[in-house]
Order: sequence, then C-alpha cells, then structure tokens
Amino acid sequence: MDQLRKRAARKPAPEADTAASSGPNGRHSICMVSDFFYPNMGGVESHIYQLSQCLIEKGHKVVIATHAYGERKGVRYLTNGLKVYYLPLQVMYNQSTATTCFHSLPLLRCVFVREGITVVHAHSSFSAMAHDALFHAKTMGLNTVFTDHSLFGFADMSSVLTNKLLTVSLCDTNHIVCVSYTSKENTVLRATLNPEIVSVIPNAVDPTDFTPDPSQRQGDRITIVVISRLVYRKGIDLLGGIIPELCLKHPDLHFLIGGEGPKRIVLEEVREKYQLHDRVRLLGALEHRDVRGVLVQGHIFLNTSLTEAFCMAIVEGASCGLQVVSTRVGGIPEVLPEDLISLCEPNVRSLCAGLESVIAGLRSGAYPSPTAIHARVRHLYTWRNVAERTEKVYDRVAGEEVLPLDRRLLRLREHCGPVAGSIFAFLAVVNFLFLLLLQWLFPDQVMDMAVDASGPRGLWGPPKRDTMSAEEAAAPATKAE
Amino acid sequence: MVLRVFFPQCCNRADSGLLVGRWLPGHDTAVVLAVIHYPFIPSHVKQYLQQIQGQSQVEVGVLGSWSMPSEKQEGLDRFLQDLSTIFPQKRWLQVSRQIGKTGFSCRLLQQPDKEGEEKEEEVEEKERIIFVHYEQRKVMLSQLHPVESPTEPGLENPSEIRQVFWTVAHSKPLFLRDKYDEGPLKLSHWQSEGREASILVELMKQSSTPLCLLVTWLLGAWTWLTNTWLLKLSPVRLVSSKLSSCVQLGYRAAHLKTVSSIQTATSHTEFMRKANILMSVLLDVCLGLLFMFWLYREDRLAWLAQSLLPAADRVSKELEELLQWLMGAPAGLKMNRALDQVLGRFFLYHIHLWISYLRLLSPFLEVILWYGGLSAALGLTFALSLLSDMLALLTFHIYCFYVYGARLYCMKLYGLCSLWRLFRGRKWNVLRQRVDSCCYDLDQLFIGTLLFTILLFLLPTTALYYLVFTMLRLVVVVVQGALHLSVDLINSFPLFALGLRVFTPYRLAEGVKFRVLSDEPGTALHLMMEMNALGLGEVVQTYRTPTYSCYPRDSWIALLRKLVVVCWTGTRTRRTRDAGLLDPAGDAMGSQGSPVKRYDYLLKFLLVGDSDVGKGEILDSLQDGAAESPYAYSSGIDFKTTTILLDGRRVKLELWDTSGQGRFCTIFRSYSRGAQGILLVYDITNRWSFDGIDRWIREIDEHAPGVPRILVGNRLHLAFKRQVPTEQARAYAEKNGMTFFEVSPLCNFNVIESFTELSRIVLMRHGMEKFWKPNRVFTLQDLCCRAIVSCTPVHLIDKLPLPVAIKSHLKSFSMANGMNAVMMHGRSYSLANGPAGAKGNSLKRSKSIRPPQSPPQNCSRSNCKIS
Amino acid sequence: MGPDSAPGPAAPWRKVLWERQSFPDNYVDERFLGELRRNDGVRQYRYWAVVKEAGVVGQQLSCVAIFIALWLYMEQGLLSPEALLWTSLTVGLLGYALYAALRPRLGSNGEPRTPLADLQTAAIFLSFTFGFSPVLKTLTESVSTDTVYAMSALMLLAHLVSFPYAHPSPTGSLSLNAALFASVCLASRLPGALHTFAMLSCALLMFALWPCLLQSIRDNAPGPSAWLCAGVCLGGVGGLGSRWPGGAALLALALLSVTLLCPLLLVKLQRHKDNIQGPWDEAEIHEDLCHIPY
Amino acid sequence: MDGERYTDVNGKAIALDQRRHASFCTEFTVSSPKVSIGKVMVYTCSVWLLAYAVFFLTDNTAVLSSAIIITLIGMMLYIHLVKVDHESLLVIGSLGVQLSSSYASGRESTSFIEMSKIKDIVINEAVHMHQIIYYLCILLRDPADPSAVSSVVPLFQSSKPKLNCLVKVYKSCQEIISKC
Repeated sequence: MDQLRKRAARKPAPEADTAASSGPNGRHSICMVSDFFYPNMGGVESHIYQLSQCLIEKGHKVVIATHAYGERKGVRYLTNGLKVYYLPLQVMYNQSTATTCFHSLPLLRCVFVREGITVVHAHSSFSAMAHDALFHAKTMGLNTVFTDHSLFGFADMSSVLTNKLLTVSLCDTNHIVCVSYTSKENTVLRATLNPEIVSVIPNAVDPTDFTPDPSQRQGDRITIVVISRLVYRKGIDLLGGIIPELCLKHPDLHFLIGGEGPKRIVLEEVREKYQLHDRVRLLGALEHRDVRGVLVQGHIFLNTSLTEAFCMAIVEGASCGLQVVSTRVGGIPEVLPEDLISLCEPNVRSLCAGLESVIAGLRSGAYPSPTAIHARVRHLYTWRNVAERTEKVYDRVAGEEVLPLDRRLLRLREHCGPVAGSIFAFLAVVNFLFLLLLQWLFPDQVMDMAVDASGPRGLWGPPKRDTMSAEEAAAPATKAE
Repeated sequence: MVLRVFFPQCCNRADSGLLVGRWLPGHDTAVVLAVIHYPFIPSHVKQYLQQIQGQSQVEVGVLGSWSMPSEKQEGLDRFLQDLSTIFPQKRWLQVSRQIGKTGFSCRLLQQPDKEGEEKEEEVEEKERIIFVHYEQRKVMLSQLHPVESPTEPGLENPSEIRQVFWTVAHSKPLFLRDKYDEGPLKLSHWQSEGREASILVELMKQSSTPLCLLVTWLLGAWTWLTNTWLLKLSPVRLVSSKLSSCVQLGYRAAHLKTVSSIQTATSHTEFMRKANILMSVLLDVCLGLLFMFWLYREDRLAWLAQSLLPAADRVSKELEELLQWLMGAPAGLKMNRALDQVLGRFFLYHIHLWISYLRLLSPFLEVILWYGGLSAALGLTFALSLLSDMLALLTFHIYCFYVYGARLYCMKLYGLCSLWRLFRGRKWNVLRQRVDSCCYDLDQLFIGTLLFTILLFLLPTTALYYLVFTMLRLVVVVVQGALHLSVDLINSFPLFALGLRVFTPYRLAEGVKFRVLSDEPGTALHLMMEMNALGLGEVVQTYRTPTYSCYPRDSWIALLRKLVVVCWTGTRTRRTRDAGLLDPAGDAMGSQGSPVKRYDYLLKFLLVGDSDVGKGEILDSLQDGAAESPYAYSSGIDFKTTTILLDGRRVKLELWDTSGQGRFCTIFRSYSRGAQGILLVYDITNRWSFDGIDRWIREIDEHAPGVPRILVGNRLHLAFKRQVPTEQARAYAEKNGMTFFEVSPLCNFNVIESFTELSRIVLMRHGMEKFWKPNRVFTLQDLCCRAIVSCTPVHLIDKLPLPVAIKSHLKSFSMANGMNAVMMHGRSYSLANGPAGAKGNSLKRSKSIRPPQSPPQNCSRSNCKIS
Repeated sequence: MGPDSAPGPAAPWRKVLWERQSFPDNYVDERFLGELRRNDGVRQYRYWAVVKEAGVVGQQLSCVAIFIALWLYMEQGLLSPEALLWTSLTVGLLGYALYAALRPRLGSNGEPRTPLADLQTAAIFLSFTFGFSPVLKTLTESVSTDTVYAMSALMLLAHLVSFPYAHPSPTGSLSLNAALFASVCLASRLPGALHTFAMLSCALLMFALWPCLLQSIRDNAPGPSAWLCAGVCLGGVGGLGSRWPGGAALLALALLSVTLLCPLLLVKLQRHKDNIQGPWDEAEIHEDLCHIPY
Repeated sequence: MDGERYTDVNGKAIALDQRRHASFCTEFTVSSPKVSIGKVMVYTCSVWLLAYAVFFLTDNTAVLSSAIIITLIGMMLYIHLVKVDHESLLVIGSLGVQLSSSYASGRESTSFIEMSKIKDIVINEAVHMHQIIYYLCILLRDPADPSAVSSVVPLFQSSKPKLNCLVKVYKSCQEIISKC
C-alpha cells in the first residue's frame, strides 16, 4: 500500500513539470470532455467549440473528447487543427453515455497521456462522460475544471440523487465555472461547494452571425419569433395559451416558431382550433445557420422558458435587433439590460400583458432601431472575453497541487458524507488499481506522443483549410517533422 | 518520367532484330509483342504489320531494335540506328544485351517528326526505364477480375495493367503465325505447341452445331406446349408455380436454351456461364442416372411402395396420439377443458379424412413411384424436387393444422392486445402512432374486461396448439429446405470455373504481382510480372449461376419469419405505417415541395357518414388508392392514399374511413385531430342517412371545429329510387356553408372532382398560394392549359383530341377554376367555420380567398348541373 | 484560498452579467444566496381534516373486505344467489334514486345523462353478465385454486392502489378493470352459474356504481359522508369478522393505521420539512391551459 | 537497414528493412519477431498436462486425444492464418504499390495497387481496441470524381509499428510518389 502511495505521490510530478515547462509562457494543453459535441447541436456544443477556437488563437493546445456519433468515430480535425476524439463509448440515454466509472478509463488515459494534457475541462452536468473524465483525471493526477450549463431544482427525488452525484464528482474538482450568478448559487447549493472556487463566466454569441436586417421584416404585420426546442421546460404550453389571445386581439399579428419537439402537438392543436394556419407558421427544426434568417423577419423575440441558466437565444434575438420579451426565470434577468428586455412572470396573463405593451411600443415607434440595439448588444458577450476569463481559471488551476490518493480518499469521506463518501472512496481505490494495471500493460513511454497540430504554434503553420478530415490532416503533420 | 517496357520472356534469348509492339496511349509504356529477326525487307515488315493490324484491332508498330550479342558484331549498332530512320517513330527503343550481364541496357532516341537533322538524345541514367518481363501465353489467356467490358479499356479507365492484358490478348493473330513457316519474315514470340489438339477442338465445334439445333427445336416444342391454353388456366398456373418440380423443369429448360444457342459466346462472362451450366447439367444427369441405377435394382421400388403407406399410417397414428395427449392435461398444463375438446376433435377429424385419402391412393402408389423414378433421367435435381413435392403433399394435413392454429392464435393475440390497452384505460391513436389515454364509458370497460378475462384464460390452450403444430411444420419445412438447398447447390455450382482455377490458376487472375529480378547497378530495373490467382471463394461467388430459389420461399430466414412472425403481422404493418404516414413535419405546410417526395402537399381527409352509405365504395373506386390494412382489429378505421392533380400540383390525399357507428365517437375524436378536411357522405337512396348528417355536423363542430367540409351524396347511379331531392340537399349545403356534390363511384362520376375541391379549399385555407404563387413560374404547358380551360367546358375536355395525361392535367385546371366559382357563389368557405371559429378571422379570410383570375361561369355551371 | 486579489473597488457589485465589473470572476458578494427561500408555500395540515380525507381510503378498503365476505358467504353456501340478487337489486335501485335525487343539485358537469341511457347501460350489464356467466363458470375450473386466489388478491391490491381517491367518480379505468377481473376470477370458483351472475352484479354495484354515489354524496353533504365512511368501515370489519376473525383483525389494524396513524405521522413529520426554493427553480404552470377564454 | 531500433505499439521490438532497387523503386519490410518455439512448447505442454490430468482422473482417452488434436490444429491455423512473419511494401514509381504479407507457415498474400488508383499515402490516427494508434494507409482515388477518396487501405496491419517507423516509410514513399 505504501508503495502505491509512493506511486500516487510521484504521479503528479511529470504533469507538474510539463506544466512548469509550459508554465512561463502560460501555455496549457487542455482536454475538453463532454458527451455533447458536433454533430449534435446546442448551447453546450457551440460553447465548447467557440471556446476551444479562441483558446487555440491564444496559443494553447486544445483537444476535445466526446463519444462516437454513428459513423463519426475515431479522430477528426476541425478548423485550426482542433482535434476531436470520437471515442467508441456506449450511448445510453439521449446522447449521454452509460457510465460504469471504469470502462472509459483506458481510452481517456490514452488521450490524456499522448496529448500531454495538463488541464481537463469537463462540460455539462448531464454528461456522464464528463463526470467519468473528472474522476479519471483525478486518479491520474491531473487538474480539472468543470463548467455547469444547467439549473436543477431540489424538490423531487431524482434531483436529490443527481445532486448527490454532482457533490461527489465535484468534490475534488479544482475549479468550477458557471454561466450565470443564479447558476453559481444553484451549483454551490447542489454540490455543497466552497463558493470561492466557482467562477461566473457567461456564454457568448458571435455578433457577426446575428446582424439585424430590417428589410426582411414585413411592414404590414407584426411578427413574433419563437425559437426553442418544443419541450415542456421551454414553456411551450404557455405559448399555446398566448397565441390565441393575442391573435384574437391583433389581426395583424403573426407567429414564427422554429424548433421541433414533443410539444409540437400542442401548437398544432391550437392552430387547428382557432384556424390560425396562415398566421402561425411552424418551421420545424432549424439549422443553426438558418436561425439568423428567421430572426431578422421578426419584430419581437419571445422566450417562454420555465428555467434557464443563461439564455443564449435572447441574446441572439437582441443582437438581431429584436425586442425581447421573456419570462423572469433563472439567470435570464442578469443577461440583458432592462431597456432591451421586458421581463414577465411565467404565466399567460403576465406574458400577454408584456407583449401587449411591447406591441404598443412598436406601433408608436418608441423603441430604438435594430441597428442601435445590435450596436449595444454586440459588445456584451464575446468569445474572446470568455476565453480570457477561462484562461485565468486555467492559470490559477495549473498552479494547484493534486491530492494524492490517501488525502483524496479522506476528502471524499468528509465531504460527501459517510455512506456515499466511502462508496466512492472504494471506487476511487479500484480505479487507481485499474490505472496501475493499465500502466503495467501499456506503459506511458510506449505510447507515442501525438503531433500537435493546433493553433499558430502548431505544426501546420497558419491554418488554411476548414474542417479537414483526419487523413489529409495527418499527412502534412508528419511531413513537417 | 519513367519508361515501362513490358517484355515477353520468350524473347529474352531471341537473336537481334526489330521489336514489334505497341505504345499504350496515355502512359509512356511499351508492350513488346515479338521480335522480327533480320534479314528482312522493310516493306514486307510494313505490310505484315498492316495485315496484323487489320486482323486484330491493335495498332501494332515497330518499337525499336533489339540486339543480341553474338559474333559478327561489327556495324550492328550503326545499322540499328539507321533502322530508326526507316521506321519513323516518335520514340525509338534500342534494347541490347551485353555478354556477362543479365540485365538489358536500353537507349531511347527521341526524334521530331519534322525532317530536320536527326537530333538524338540518349536517356542519361539508365534507371529511368523499367523492364517488366511477362509470360506471353499466360497473359494472353488470363482474364483479369473484376471482369469488364470486352472493348478496349482506353479512356474510360486508365488502368495500365488492363491495357497491357488487352493488347496481348487481342494480338492473338500475331501469335498464331508459325515461326517456321515459309514467310518473308522470321519472328520470335510465344506460340502454341500441339496443333492437333486444337484441330480436334475445331472438329468438335463443327459437330456440336447440329446437336444444338436439335435441342433448340425440342425446346421450342416444349415452350409451345407450355404456352397452350390448357396450361394457361389460373389453377394450373398456380399449382405449377407452387410445385418445385415444375419450377425446376422450367429452370432447366431455360438453361438448355442458353447452352444450345448457336452464336458463340463473345464476352468472357457469357462463355463462363455457358460452360458452367453445361457442366452442371452434365453432372446432374450423371448423378440422376446413378440414382436410377441404384433405384431400379432388386425392386427397391416395390419395397418403397409397401413401406410408404405404413409410414404414413404411423405418422397419422402418432399425430392422433399427440392430439389425445393434448386433449388430456399435456405436461401438467391446465387448459380449458371445453375449448380443448373442441379443437382436438376438429383436428382428429382432419386426420381421419387424411387417412381415407391415403387408402384411396394406395393401389396406384407403386406405379406412381416407378414413373417418378424415371424422372431421375432428367437429372438428380429433378428427382429431388419431385421428392420434396411428394413430401409436401403427404404432409398437407400438418400444414392445415399449422394454419388453423396460427390464425386462431393471431386473432386471440390481437384481441388481447387491444383489450389490454382498454384494460389500462389506453387506446392506440392511429394518427399519432402512439398510445393515448382516454376515458371509456362504464359499459365499455365492463364488457371489455369480461372479454379480456375470458381470452386471457383461453390463451394457453390455443398457444399450446399453435406451438405444437408450429413445431411439426418446422420439421417438415426443414426437410424440404434441405432438399431445395441440395437442388440449389447442384444447379448453381460453378464446376467449370473451379476446374479452371485449380488446373490453370492463371486463367482467372485477380491481379498481378511483381518480383524484382535483378538490381545490379547500371542496368535498368527488371521486374517479373506474375498472375495473382483468384481466391476459391471469389470464384464461386463470381461464377455461381443465379437460381430460381433465390426468392424467399426457400431462403431460411424468410421461412422462419413466416413461421414465427405470422402472429405479428399486425404489428409489422403498423410499423411500416410509421414510416409511411404523416412525416414529423406533419402539417401540410411542413410537407411543402421537397423534391424527394412524389407529392407537393399531404392532406388528410375524413369520410364520415352513417354506416353503409358507401364510404367504402368511394374509397375502393380510387384506382391508384394504395390500401392500408386497419391497424388492429376493433378499430373500424382504415385509410387509402391517392394522389390528385390540383392546378398542376400533385396533392397526396390520405382518406380515412371512420366507421359510421356512433359508438366510435371517441375514436372519431382522435382522428379528427390531424384531419384537414371532412367529406360528409350520405346515400341519396336513404333518407335516414341524410338526416344523420345533422348529427355528424354537430360531432364535427364539437371535436374538429372549423375543418373544411363538403357534402357528398353517394350512389347517384341509383337515382331512380332517390329519396333525397337534389335541390333540398343543395339548399342544406348552402345553409351550412358547404359545397355539394352528388357522386357515383360505380360510374366514377364526380368522385375525384369532389376530392379536388375539398383539397383546394383546404389549401386555400392554409394560405398555400402565398407559398407557391410567388416562387412559381408558369410553364408553357400551364399557360396553354389555362387558355384551353378558359374557353372549354369541362365535359368537352374529354372530347378533345389529346393524350390522356394532358387531359387529366386539363381537368385538374378546369376543376380548379370551377371550384373557385362554386366557392364564390356559394360563399362556402367564409361560413365554413361558423360557430367555433372567430368571426373576425373568417370574414377577413373570406376576402382573401377570392381567386385572382375570374373563372368563366360556364364550366362551373357544368360542374354543378351534371350532378 | 481566497478570491483572486482585487482591491475592493468603489462601484458596488451588481448581479448582472452584461456589464464588465471590476470584481474577479469568483467574487462572492455578501448578497450571495440572498434569494434563497426555505419552506415557503408549505401548507400545514390539521389532524382531523386529514383523518376525514383518509376515511375514503378506509371505506374503499372495507368495500373490498365486504365483497370478500360476501364471496365467502356464497362459497360456503350460507347465502343463496337469489337473496344476493334481490338485495343488490333493491340496494341498486335505492342508490340510483338517491343519485338521481342528488344530481340536479350538482348539475353543471357536461350534459346530464337521461334515465333512458342509464337503463340501457344497466340492460347491457345484466344481459352480458347473464350471457357470459356459464362461460365464466367453466373458465377457471382447470386452474388451481391458489393460483386464482393469488391472482384475485393481486388484482384487488391493484384496484386499491390505483383507485382515484380524490375523485372516486369516474372510476379510473385500471382500478375498475382490476376489480372486475378479480371478481370474475373469484366468481368463477362459485358452485353455480347463477352464483357467478349474482356475484358479478354485486361486484358491479360495489366497484362501479358505489364510488359514483359516494362522490355525489361527498359533493353535496360532506358531514354525512364521513359517517357513511365510518359505517362502511364498521360493516366491513363486522362482515369479515363473521366469517374470518383473523382477517377482520387485520382489516381493523389496517383501517386504524390508515385512518388514524398515518395522518398522525404526517402531521408530526411536518416540522422536519425543509425544502429549498430559489430563482433557479423550474416555474410551474398554474392556470389550466385547456380552455382559454375568448 | 539502419541501426535505429523500432518497436510496435505494444513495445515489442520489430525490424524495418529498407531496400532501394532503384531511385524510384524501394521495398520496405517490417518483420516482427518469429514465433518462439519455447513459448509454443510451454503452451502445448501445459494443455497436454492438463488433458493428462483429466485423463488421469476420469480415464477416458478421448480427452487426451482430443486435446492433442485440438492443439495441433490450433497451432496450424495460428501459423497459417494469424501469425504474420513480415509484411513488405514495394513502391515502384509510376507503376504502383505492392503490399505483401508472409505468414509463419510460408503462405504469401500479395496485392498490387496501380499508381493511377492511388490518391495519396498518409499517416492516420485511429482507435484500436482500447488505445489510439497511428497507422499508415493508402487512399484510393474514387473513379467517379478524382478528388474524392473511395476507400482506405491500411498498411502493416498485423505488425503495428510506432510513429517514428511510419514516418520513415512515409517520407520515402512521399518522395517517390512526388517524383513520378
């Protein structure tokens, strides 16, 4: 046991000096781990992608590990040589992998070692793979950062369980990033964390993608745009209540609804019941590049979510110069200044009132021009800013020392309560033994280091081609050697 | 650039002379075919090459010179260089061998075509030339795989190796010339020994022709026989298609036809196919004769005949015992006594029936067997298939049992499925393809539960019967399948190809492989090209003759599915429906003209009306209506799809037939959800059905408010006993803001028209024009149609001298305009959403409905007057 | 470790994301978790109200007990099917009269059923039951008795579990079906077809119609309904006790625990309730979106 | 043949032999260590001893004979189908690439790919079992459109060399291909 402990104590050393070697110029090599990534589309995915791109610009080395999506498995390269490992892990429930705490260790270890990772950055508390990665990274003695994108309640049984799991998996994570203050409070409560190690770094939108274009609007009508997945959490039932009331009051009101989901039925029923077929258009699922084209057709952007950590949709809407009406839930009040958004309570009456007032304002021309709104919003949230702040987090994390096994076990015990704590301490020990076995079977020095392709300092010189597939990518990489 | 010279091995030691061959187009590759030894007269060489080119479409030419070291060396090189002026070439090879060196040395002279001073430039480093030695005979005879078209593999695929093979294979005439005959020229190349063998082959070819003719004539007679009217009768045809021996017969006939065709096989595949078939037929017949030889000695036939009947008796006795066992408490299973008795008796009766048949058959059995045995002369396969047929006939009762059991079991299962849903208070929603919860009435629940309990307790009995008989059936089927498999094997086994592969591996080449011969510095690189023989598995895969039994009757998987899945057909259809039915972007807007769909809009219509007003007739009258089976029994719903032309747009309609009984109003509720239009059907010869319309309208206003609807009076062809006057019906329709039609599916009158109008109303209401009008450029055809329609009443269109397609197109247009007219004078639409709809919208929409072009009245009148 | 070193700036910290503030990202304000709320909207229960509500559970439990008791009587031949039929008929008529008497006052839910429809339904019931009773009689004869008992016990349990206690009418499909299934199983063990018929009609009365009546009584006269429940409970205990004392004792225990003990626990444990609300909670939709006024 | 030692992805030593027949024709041979007699002996003996023990306990000779036969057949199949002694890659400029692998039993399997079909030879990265390895592969040109890749032919599949070895092979392949 003691020589195990010795190994454990010795383990962080090489990581540390690699960190030191890359310390002075502050170049980290980061591995973003999450179940959710391209081709799957959503907030988390775009967050990971954009953040990695900006970090690569700043000269860090970034690789992304996610699970295989159908035909998309193995190693792919995206823009600027951003390397993505699509690892063959079993997908269990809506794109989240099944976890046994162990089976993902060999592959993740392979990635971490051959890429010389110094910081592991896991995303989205829904992703089992992210939690596994945190667990394994701690076993391998790496520093970890976790970004939480979602809010949870405390009411029901399931949330109690998930919160316990989160407590365990975040208990020795070095730093946690939340997207809004509300989300920070929530996470701190859920995982019983020390609020000092929780940073708030909002999401961002690419303002160049969402520029206003008033010419697309039709003058003879007022169009309300709703773009969200049609699910309960997005408050589609509220929308179904709002549509008929407003449509009956304002004959020139049109709805433009983008998105797909189980609640589509509700909207269709409303449309059939009140014969609004030509005033309420359901566009179905939208590609991300089409979103702007839909947004600019509208005057008002409506968001009826029942819970949101950080609503990127309203920022996009505002960035396209729309007048935003939203429910006052979660982190939404923090997102936009009061004059750009009008907040309502999450019920039909209040939302209708808010929309009424905004419509009146539009008729009277009380609101600033779309371009003005865009000009204000465009500087609020930029990925560069996000990257800088995240970089600070990395710098801070890289310095910290990783708990050796024994202290880690103690920490687990005292932090997660006697029962869960000891269970997971046991798991951690097993995991550590498994790691030793792997290191004996395939020693680290046998694995050959991956050629670093990313960024300006990568081996390909200035990046030119977009989304090159792995074959073409690897060829120049080795040519340059 | 690197120069490849393909050099035949047999010319290694030839004495010096001219290299004859061909430059491959597109590659700098030279294929040397032969060496012409001097002394020769250039003119002879040229004309010789001419005639070679004439015989084989290969542009053979002089490539260069070949010098073999020997005595009287002097002046040779000089002379060889002069040759290059005699035979003007762009590139001139000078290949020579030195004594003591294995490798060749080569010089390449480039010379411009223009008559200037001959600029000669020597290839500086010798390594730029590769000599690829090949064995002329093998290359000539071998066939590269995958096989391609026999034409020259030139531009379409630049594969070099293929071109080399083609060149060598096609310059046969050059090789057929004998080296030793008295010609002006002496060549050295590969040439076949053993002329006599080839002569024998020729003789056989000559003699085979009349044989082929004979066989062809016989076949012709056979085909005539099969095509006589007697065999054309449907039962005969059906039976013969079911009897595997007949199928085998036809199959063999087709084989013989291919073999005995006189024209020689041109392509390689054709040749191989013929040879394989021939071999397999021969093998088959040989086996068959052996079989007969075995069969007809020490009267095995009689013994068979005697042993057959007792065997059948034994089988049936076994079955009886089995049934008795089932009728008791089999394996301690508790089964419902009464049902058990009934079923057992039923099956026992079958067995008795069967035995009596066999008894009738018994005296003739031996004769039948004797004649059946003769059939082995046609080949073992035939005998085998005959055997399987006899087996099928002898085990017919088992088949019957199986079918009964399966059907019974299926019905039970269906009932249980739907009743289980009712038990949980759910119901299957057809439109959404999912299980919804709904509150049933008290009596529905009560009766449903009673039935459910009963069925549940009766299930094990039927399940057991089903299981046992499925097992029996499975045994029979496995035996048959084994027989069919063996027949298949004999039919499709590529014997000839395998023989080729085994004895002369180079004939079927998968590719080539190279061996480095000598790499002594200073000389060019020498490679040896060898054939890569095709793998045995590949051979079988490539040359396996396709057989009739590829269709599912004999494929094991299909068979197992048939056995097991019989009871799940219902669920299968439902799943297929999933794929077929309304696409997730379910509404008509979602399904706007994506090019892959064969329709522009997908609309869902409901036919409602009291029972037996002939909704079913209307649906059946749609010739192209693809019927879908009801999703489960007790739903009383099924739907057909048809596609109509509307203003030049293809509109796909799903017509749902709600069964008329009022009990199903719950189901009706769930259907009316997705429905975009409703046809209210009544029977003009039935007063009640017309009065029932009131109730239906109330239902609709309650469950599906504002959905456009039209009134349809059915069975116009029975107008002589009509009870509902047209005027009254029309007045009623006007009052309720519907358009009115009287249709007759029997004489196919106004049916499509009514659908067309309804879909037009619906599309209008969905504001479809906004979607298609702007981005639509009128084709010339559309403009013409508009022109014609505007001056032609609809009933005259049929008389126009036009092709049918255009007529239907015209009709669709005229219907379009006509409909607008009807809608205008009958203000149908603006009132259609009367009570439930919001007035403001409807009024304003009624304005927007007005069609842009004002249609001529006459055609609309004609529409309504006809009815 | 403290927050990243940043001198306390002049401008106060605001909980907004859209303006860059001179605070470090992991700055923790004293207003942190300010909007955390505990236990708001927790309603305090009063003991007797809970007991009254729990009474419905008890009476359903004892309804089952009564049914079982009747079945026991029938099986041991102490009760003739004719007697049962007549009694159930009279009870049914009385109940219907009461129901009809109560109906106009409750009114207002959908269109009132005409007596004709009721008659039709009743006819359907009786005819089907009568027609099927011979079949049902032979249904389970080959199935061993304990299997039938187990099945029916299971089904009765399912009935009790899935019974909509808040609104007994209309009875939930699953609960009613389970009860009917169990009664069919039990009835099929009875000696004669007429027994089966009587048993089934009695089951119908008890499981299908009684809840409707109870519901209407509760809506109209809350006071009597409580006593009604108590009476039913007593009847159940007594009826079962007359044939099967042990079962009666168990039932009594169950009733006591359900009606008195559980409410006591509920009220006692209220104090330890601690749930956290905050802005992160998922807002729930209160108003009924099915029919929006217009 | 240079002094540099190469290993495969599992750290076993392999030998890379490069023979230049001409400036545009090079042959690489990666030979993995021969099947060691000692190991085979150990395995077979262990199996046979086990079988003998069983035979000793339950004295029916079927166990023994079957064990012997199975081991023999297994060994045969192993050396004939599984164990690859050396794989060689013959690159002939402007003519094509020939891959051949010779099994321990002496069986050779060869295939030749013409230059016109080859789009490029590259080093690729792949997930293999539960590790991520580099491997060399030939991209075949799609006859339909020359810019696309129809399929990929991996090289040195049985003996998986490490990156440095691959790079060596890759470079000389590239120079030959680029020259012609």
